[in-house]
Amino acid sequence: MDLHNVLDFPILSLSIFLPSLGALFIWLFVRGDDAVRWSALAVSVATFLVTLPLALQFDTTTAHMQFEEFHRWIPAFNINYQLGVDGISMPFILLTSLLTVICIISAWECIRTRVKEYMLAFLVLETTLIGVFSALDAVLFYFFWEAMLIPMYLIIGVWGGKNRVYATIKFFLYTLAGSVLMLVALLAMYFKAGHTFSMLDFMDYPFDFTWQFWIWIAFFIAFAVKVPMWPVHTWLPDAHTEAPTAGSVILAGILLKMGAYGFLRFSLPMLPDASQYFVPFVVALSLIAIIYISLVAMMQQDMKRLIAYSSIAHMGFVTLGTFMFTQPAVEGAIIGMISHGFVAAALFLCVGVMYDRLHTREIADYGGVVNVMPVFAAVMMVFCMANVALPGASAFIGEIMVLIGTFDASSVAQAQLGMVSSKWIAIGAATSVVLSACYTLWMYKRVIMGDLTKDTVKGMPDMNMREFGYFVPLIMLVVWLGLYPLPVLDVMHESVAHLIAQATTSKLDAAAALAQHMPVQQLAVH
Amino acid sequence: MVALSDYLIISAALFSLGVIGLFLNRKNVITILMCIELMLLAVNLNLVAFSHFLNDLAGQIFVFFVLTVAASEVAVGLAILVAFYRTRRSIEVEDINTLQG
Amino acid sequence: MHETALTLNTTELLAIPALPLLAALLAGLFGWALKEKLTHWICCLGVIGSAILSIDVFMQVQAGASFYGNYWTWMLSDQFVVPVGMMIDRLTAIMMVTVTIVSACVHVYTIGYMHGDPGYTRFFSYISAFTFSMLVLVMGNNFFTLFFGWEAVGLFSYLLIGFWFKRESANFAALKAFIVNRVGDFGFAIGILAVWYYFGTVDYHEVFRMVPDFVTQHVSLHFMGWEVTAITFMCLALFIGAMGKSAQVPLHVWLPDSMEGPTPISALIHAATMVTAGVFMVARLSPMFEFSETALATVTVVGAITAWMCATIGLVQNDIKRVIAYSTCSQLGYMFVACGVSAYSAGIFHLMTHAYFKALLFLAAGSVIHGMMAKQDIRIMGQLRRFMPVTYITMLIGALALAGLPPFAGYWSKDLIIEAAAVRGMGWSSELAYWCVLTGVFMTAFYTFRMFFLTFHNSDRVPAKIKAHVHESPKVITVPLLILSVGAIGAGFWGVSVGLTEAEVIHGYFANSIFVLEAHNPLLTLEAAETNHTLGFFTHYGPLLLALGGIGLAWFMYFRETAMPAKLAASFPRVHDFLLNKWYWDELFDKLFVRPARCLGTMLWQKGDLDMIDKGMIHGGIVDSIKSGAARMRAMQTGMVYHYAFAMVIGVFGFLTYLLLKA
Amino acid sequence: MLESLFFYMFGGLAIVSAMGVVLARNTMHSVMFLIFCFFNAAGLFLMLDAEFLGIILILIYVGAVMVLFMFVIMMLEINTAKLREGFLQYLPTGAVIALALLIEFVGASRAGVFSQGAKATAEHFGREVNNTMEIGKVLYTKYLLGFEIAAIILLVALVGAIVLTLRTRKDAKYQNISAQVNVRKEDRLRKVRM
Amino acid sequence: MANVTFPFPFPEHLIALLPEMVVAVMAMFLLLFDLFIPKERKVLTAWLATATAIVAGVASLQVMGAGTMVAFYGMFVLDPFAVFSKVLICAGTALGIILSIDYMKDEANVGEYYVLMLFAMLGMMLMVSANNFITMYLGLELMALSVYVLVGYQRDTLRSSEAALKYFILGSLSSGMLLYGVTFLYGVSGSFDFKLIGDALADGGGSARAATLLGLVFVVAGLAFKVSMAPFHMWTPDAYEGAPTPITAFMSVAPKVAGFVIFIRILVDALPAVQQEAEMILIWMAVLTMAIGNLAAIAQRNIKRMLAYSTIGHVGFVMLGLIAGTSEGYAGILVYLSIYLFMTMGAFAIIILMRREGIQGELLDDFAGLSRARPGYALAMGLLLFSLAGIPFLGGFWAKYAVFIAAVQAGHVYLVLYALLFSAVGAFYYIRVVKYIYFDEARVAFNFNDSAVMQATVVVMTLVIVMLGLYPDPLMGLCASAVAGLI
Repeated sequence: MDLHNVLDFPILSLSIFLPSLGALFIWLFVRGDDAVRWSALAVSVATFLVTLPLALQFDTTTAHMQFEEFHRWIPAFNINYQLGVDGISMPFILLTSLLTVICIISAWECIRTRVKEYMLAFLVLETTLIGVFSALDAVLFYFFWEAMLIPMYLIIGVWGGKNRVYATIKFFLYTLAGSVLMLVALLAMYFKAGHTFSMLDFMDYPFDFTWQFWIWIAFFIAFAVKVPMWPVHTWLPDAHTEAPTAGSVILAGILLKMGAYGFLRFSLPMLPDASQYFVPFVVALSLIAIIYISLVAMMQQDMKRLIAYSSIAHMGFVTLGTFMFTQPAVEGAIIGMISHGFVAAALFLCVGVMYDRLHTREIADYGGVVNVMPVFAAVMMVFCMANVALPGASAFIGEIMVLIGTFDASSVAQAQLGMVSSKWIAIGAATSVVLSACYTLWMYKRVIMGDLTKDTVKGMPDMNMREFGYFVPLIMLVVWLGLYPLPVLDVMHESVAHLIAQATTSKLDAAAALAQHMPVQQLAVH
Repeated sequence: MVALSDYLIISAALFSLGVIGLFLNRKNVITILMCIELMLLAVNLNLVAFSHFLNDLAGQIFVFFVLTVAASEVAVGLAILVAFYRTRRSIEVEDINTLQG
Repeated sequence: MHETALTLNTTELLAIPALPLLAALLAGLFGWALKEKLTHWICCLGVIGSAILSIDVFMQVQAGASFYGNYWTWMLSDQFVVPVGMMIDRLTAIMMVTVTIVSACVHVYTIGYMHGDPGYTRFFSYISAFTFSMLVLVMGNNFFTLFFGWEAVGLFSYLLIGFWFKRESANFAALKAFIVNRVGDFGFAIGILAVWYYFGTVDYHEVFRMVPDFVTQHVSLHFMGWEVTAITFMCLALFIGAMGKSAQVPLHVWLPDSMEGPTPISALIHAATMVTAGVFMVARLSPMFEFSETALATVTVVGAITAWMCATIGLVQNDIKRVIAYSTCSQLGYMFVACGVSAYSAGIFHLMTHAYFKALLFLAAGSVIHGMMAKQDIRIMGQLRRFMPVTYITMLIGALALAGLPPFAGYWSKDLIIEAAAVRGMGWSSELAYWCVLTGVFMTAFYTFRMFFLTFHNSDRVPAKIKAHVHESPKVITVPLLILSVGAIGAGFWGVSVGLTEAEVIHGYFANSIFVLEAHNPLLTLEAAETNHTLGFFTHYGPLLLALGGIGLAWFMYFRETAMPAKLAASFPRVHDFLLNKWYWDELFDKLFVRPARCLGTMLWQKGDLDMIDKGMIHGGIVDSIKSGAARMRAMQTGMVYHYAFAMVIGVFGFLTYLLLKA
Repeated sequence: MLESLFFYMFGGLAIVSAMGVVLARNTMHSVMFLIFCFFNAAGLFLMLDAEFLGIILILIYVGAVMVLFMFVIMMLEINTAKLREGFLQYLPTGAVIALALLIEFVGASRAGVFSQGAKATAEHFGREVNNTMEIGKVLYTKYLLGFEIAAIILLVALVGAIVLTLRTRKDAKYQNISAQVNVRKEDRLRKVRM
Repeated sequence: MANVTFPFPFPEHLIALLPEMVVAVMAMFLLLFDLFIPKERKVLTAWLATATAIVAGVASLQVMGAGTMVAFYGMFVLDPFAVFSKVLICAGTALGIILSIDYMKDEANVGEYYVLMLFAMLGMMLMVSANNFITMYLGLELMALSVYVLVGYQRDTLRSSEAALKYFILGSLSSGMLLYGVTFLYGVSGSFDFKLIGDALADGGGSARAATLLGLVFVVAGLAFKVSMAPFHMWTPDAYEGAPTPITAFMSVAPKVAGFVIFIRILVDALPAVQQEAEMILIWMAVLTMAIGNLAAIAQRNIKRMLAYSTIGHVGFVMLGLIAGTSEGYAGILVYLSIYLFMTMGAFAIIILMRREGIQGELLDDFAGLSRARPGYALAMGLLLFSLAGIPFLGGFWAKYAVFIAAVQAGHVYLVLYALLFSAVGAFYYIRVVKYIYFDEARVAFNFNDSAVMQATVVVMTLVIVMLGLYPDPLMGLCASAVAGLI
């Protein structure tokens, strides 16, 4: 096998396992809360540094997988340890390693109980997340995808809020129930595609329409739960609300992206015809996510719940863009995800900063925070404005590109939409311009603005340097990505173009040809 | 000339009676044990009948083993019964009810 | 990058927005360290420098220079390319000058006005950043830079309205302003999408070049049986954006509320610059609007209605800043009418003159408020001329300019608009516009002088406590007033002298920057009419007479017979209430949008998410059935050994029967 | 003819006594019925030329197993059992199921090879064959493994039965003879100063 | 094969029987030996019994090299399949004994306890090597009788004797059914030998089809009872709850291995002709088993009882391998059972540890706050539970994977879907235990004494599960080769 790896070094493996090895080391050898904190930070920073070459050495001129690794893992089922990244997955790996660092810093003081377990959970979680984004073998992908549940379950359940048990069990079961369907689909594809689990092989194999149809549905349920899309989104507000700050950060920053990444990696290239067939369905759900969820978000009384709903709404843009099959839309969706990774993460951090001081998330318990925390108010304003997708913030790039791509949807997407022009869909989605402003700024007004009337709020000290420290890079990233997204876009161009070519090329002719050569089905579904 | 099926029918009747006795019994556990003996008797009758009509000794050998095992079972079963009686002071079928759900 | 023969210096151009930006960043990030003095020096110098450079650029542009160029690529994906660049022509230059000069005045004025405010450095940072945003808005060479500036000014407007964050009303006004602006931006965004979709580019030059061809292709959109041509769709969508930013009916509701911000802001943003962005946009996009009669008519009608309606509301308001705010809405309506009737240069002319005199009025009002210990109600003022003579004089100049009396700036531009509307002849829309703006003149004059008389003349109603405090404002406040007074007087003459009143395309000032179809050009008609003396007397002098009449009535009611207004209000209570309550727009919006949205949100949340999905589907459907299944399974395990045996027997019986029946 | 007569006698009595086992109220009666049933079954075994098995059925079952039953019944004093109301309540369902099962058994028993197939018409074992000897021959050669396992099973039953029932009662009073014999004066006698 | 005669004392046959002989001899030796050691040193018996189990396992491996051996006139077969399962059984028994050492040390007659475990193991070993219904029946009864006694070993507690009584009654019923079925198969085929029955039934039972089907149903029912397939599962929760905890652990593993192995052997050798019918029954049973096991477990408060239901649920998943009826499916079953063995033993080891001053430690509440008091055990239990739930990087995932993929290959996609949905339902009760361990505050102090043996057991089981989760290939290869010659 010809591996495309400019570094000649298993950098992806290192990125994946460094956090876990670090966790093991900390578990075995590090004692004392502060030592644990520092060593966890060191491990996460090291991981971030290890992932940097992925970006620096990335070849933007090709859609081919890069930094590939291949080892036989379970030959009996032809399951391989196959890794590689392209322009679609690489940014997420960096996002993960960066956000993990921020998560660990953010937990510095607010996590006082079971510090070690907390840090270990985050490091293990990082392993699984990077694994998801770099796996090229479907079982390996699933392996990481599911393994993620364990640390996340503990993070929400142990360090979460009052209602944490309900939230975390809901989260666990929702996602598990969703993803078991994916496993069935993978197993079925394994036999259909000739005993292979390689995702690249799946992309090449011409599945006929019936197959695509059912497998698409199975994948869809798994991914839709994760994204989450209406109506399987209700785990998210609960999970976000109850999770500790860093848990929400990673949940919003990375976990939600896994679903959309799944669409990009599985549904679109492997099942192009079914993906096209389901365009109206996904579009409808996305619009519901944007409008319905925004309205719901507006009425929330709990800050984290509000941001959680806003996340769902933003992910609506992502799914919308993904299923438009145009380059701006798909790239917009990816940029949107990255941006959301920063912005939602930062907003959760903001809530966390306030929560650490007052131990409540109720909007009504705050008011006039700006009087005592001016710096914090300014920081939060930046992220609120980013959440509103103001130009200059990263979210704007994502949203406008999705809208552009939707307005000018590809002919295949438009063909599926039939009577409804994609223009009207773009217009529907653009209502987010107003709605996001309504819920975000209304919250900001109620929490931050106003006179100091509550005694509890009066005692809130402004951010300390550590807190300020993790907002600074986020602000810089949001603004950088908002003003100069080209480096990130460059990374994607080839891969996305390739993806769109895959997604818009029907597999049915090839499937028919194959069926003529191989009249006997390898696997009968009954 | 008594046909094989006649023996089998007798045996089937015995087996059915054993089964009926087993689950319709609302008396004590000893009766249940006896019903099991009835079932095993039916099995043995079957085996002997087949052995006879197949002209094959294996069936009879099996009966030999079944008898041995059945005797052992009775010994163990009655021992368990006695142990149960000692703690529960009853061997009414309906009194075997602490474990449920 | 293509450049015209006489190009401008790139560095100089970049410095114009960069100076305020730099100042804003310094003030914003390091204001705590720089302290007040250094901060205001930095910001003032930044903006003044920018103003000087703008004037320099303006001179060069006068001399025929222009600039067009891209600096970097903002977004790029497949065919979708968004560069960031500048386009400097006469339209841009005049905007730049107006913005920077007014801004510079406001900066200086702020030093005095905001003295001692705890948010002093923050304020400077905001207004400098605002200046930067406005400059980006006007200097950009494509729709996205326009949008960037557009949104950025919205942001700073939001921040500045809510500047006094302790005030609940200020916070509410800020939120309202932002959201209403966002409604406009929604339209704007769609407009941009459409532009990109139909032209494949967002660059002004490219788009404008393609428009004539595009129009001949008769591309149209269909939606549920409703057909609209693409160009109209684009123009209308973009115009919605303009309506939001320039406070046109029905999106005007935010502007009067925005008076919650400090007065310098009202002057800078809500009178002189930001709110005129819509007008600027329509003028900038004249090559598109010109090809859509429907869009032009819409612009005209919306402008006309706003002009008239806001004037009526202004008649009865009692807050000194609100009166001026409604006059701003109304004047913006005038500008749109000008654009709608294709007299863009008249619109821009009025924009410019209005910027000076309205900033002047606001700053003067601010001076009054400053003197009155932050009281804004004109019912408790009176006879202030004795205490603050400079303010009095400058305010009078501003009021005369607004009322449209010669030779003040307002006269020239407003008169031109009314005449243009009169001669345009585009059917009922221009007729309506004409009558609206004409009657508007009367009302404008009336309410301006009502405010003026009540403040500076009439009886002395100032409460004793405040009276002890009333004094003339310091130099930092009065000097900008004087400077702006010069503008309020001279801008009209200057405009006439450089040809702003003349037909653009033929020999007017905006030769290359504004496009007017010959058939549309009312200024051309006017010129022809003037040379042929076919313009009627009333058309010519009507506005002036009406303005005088308005002033006269105000004089009568608020100078002579001061008891009359109350009587009048009492005899027409409904009309008075209707006007006082601003035509009940807020209440209407509350009923139409705010409440339904909140109800819907609550309903979707409680009924949809919690009841239907969580309780119904997840808990009621899945979890409950699993729970009841679990309970049933548990109940089946009775603990009775005969039940267990029975289950086994049933099992074998069932399977045996099943197999025998199948066999 | 005689064969049929004996068959019906043994068979009929076996079934009747089996019903007696199930229906008798007195547990001891049930045991008696079961013993009678075993005798009849042994008769059937003899008719099928399985003398050895017929004999050990009586020897082992009647002689040992059923006696064990009786021991237990007498030990636990549970001769008469109440007939609980549940019996009648469940009787119809149970009876229907059992009857249906019986019908299926009978159907299976009467079907196919057993009545006229080649295998079923095989000759009886010859009269000259000594059933016990034949069984012995194969039991210790071909079925040696089974025989050994059966032995172990018996051992397990033995061990198991003892383990479960053997106990030293804490409330019973035992004499320790050697202790009584070896007692010394000091152990029993205590001098008390009056 | 069956008719080949060998001169006595057929040494090679004894070699095939070597592991069993070791066990039998050692068990009897220990029975006597135990009488001579004082009560406080009974642990010696336990260690000797453990050693016996281990030696038997190693001995099984030793005889594997010879390939497939048929001994004792076809009564006994030794093939890789049998060897693999014997190793599993020995491992399960050894672990069961180790878990018992602390738990049973205060019981009377504890020496016989270990002997009986060895006898049970012997029964299972014979069972998996059975090539004939006679051997199978005897092995099965040897196992069953020993286990009946073991379940009722705490004879002074009502729970234990009640459990034994129920298990005994139903077990006898099931062996009666099994025998009744066997008689019909014998009647139709004229033999008890699996292969010969298979040959004789090649036409699907011919004219005696009804009798054949009757035989099939009853044999399947009898075996289904041993592996707790619904509706023959009902003894399981009661027996599991009442039995001494180490026996519960032992029962939920070793007899299941033996049961499934013999199930496979009978299906493959004796009943291939009625494969389709068997499949139909199995599908229905699997559907019931998965539903009952996973649902009823949710309603439990007692963890032993919960794990009993969870065993039923797992049996339902394992059945997919049977239903697939391919060598992949059977290999999958072995994979599943091997991994399940370690998971269950590890989990039970921790449950046994929970018995502490004043409480049984069997209620879910008793686990509350374990993570604060004993983070190591908490982590181990957490991992084992997640593994039982089938979450990756732990062995349980591959266990499910192995049978599911076989079932999918055989075309039972919907069944797999059904199984996966129930595995998601099942995950709930596992993670609920994690909830008690990690999220709740302790109510009762964790003042238990953990011996080094128990610690080591827990650590080893957990490590094995993690390692198998990360690199299951060796195990999968082993299982695949174990079933290679089967079909």
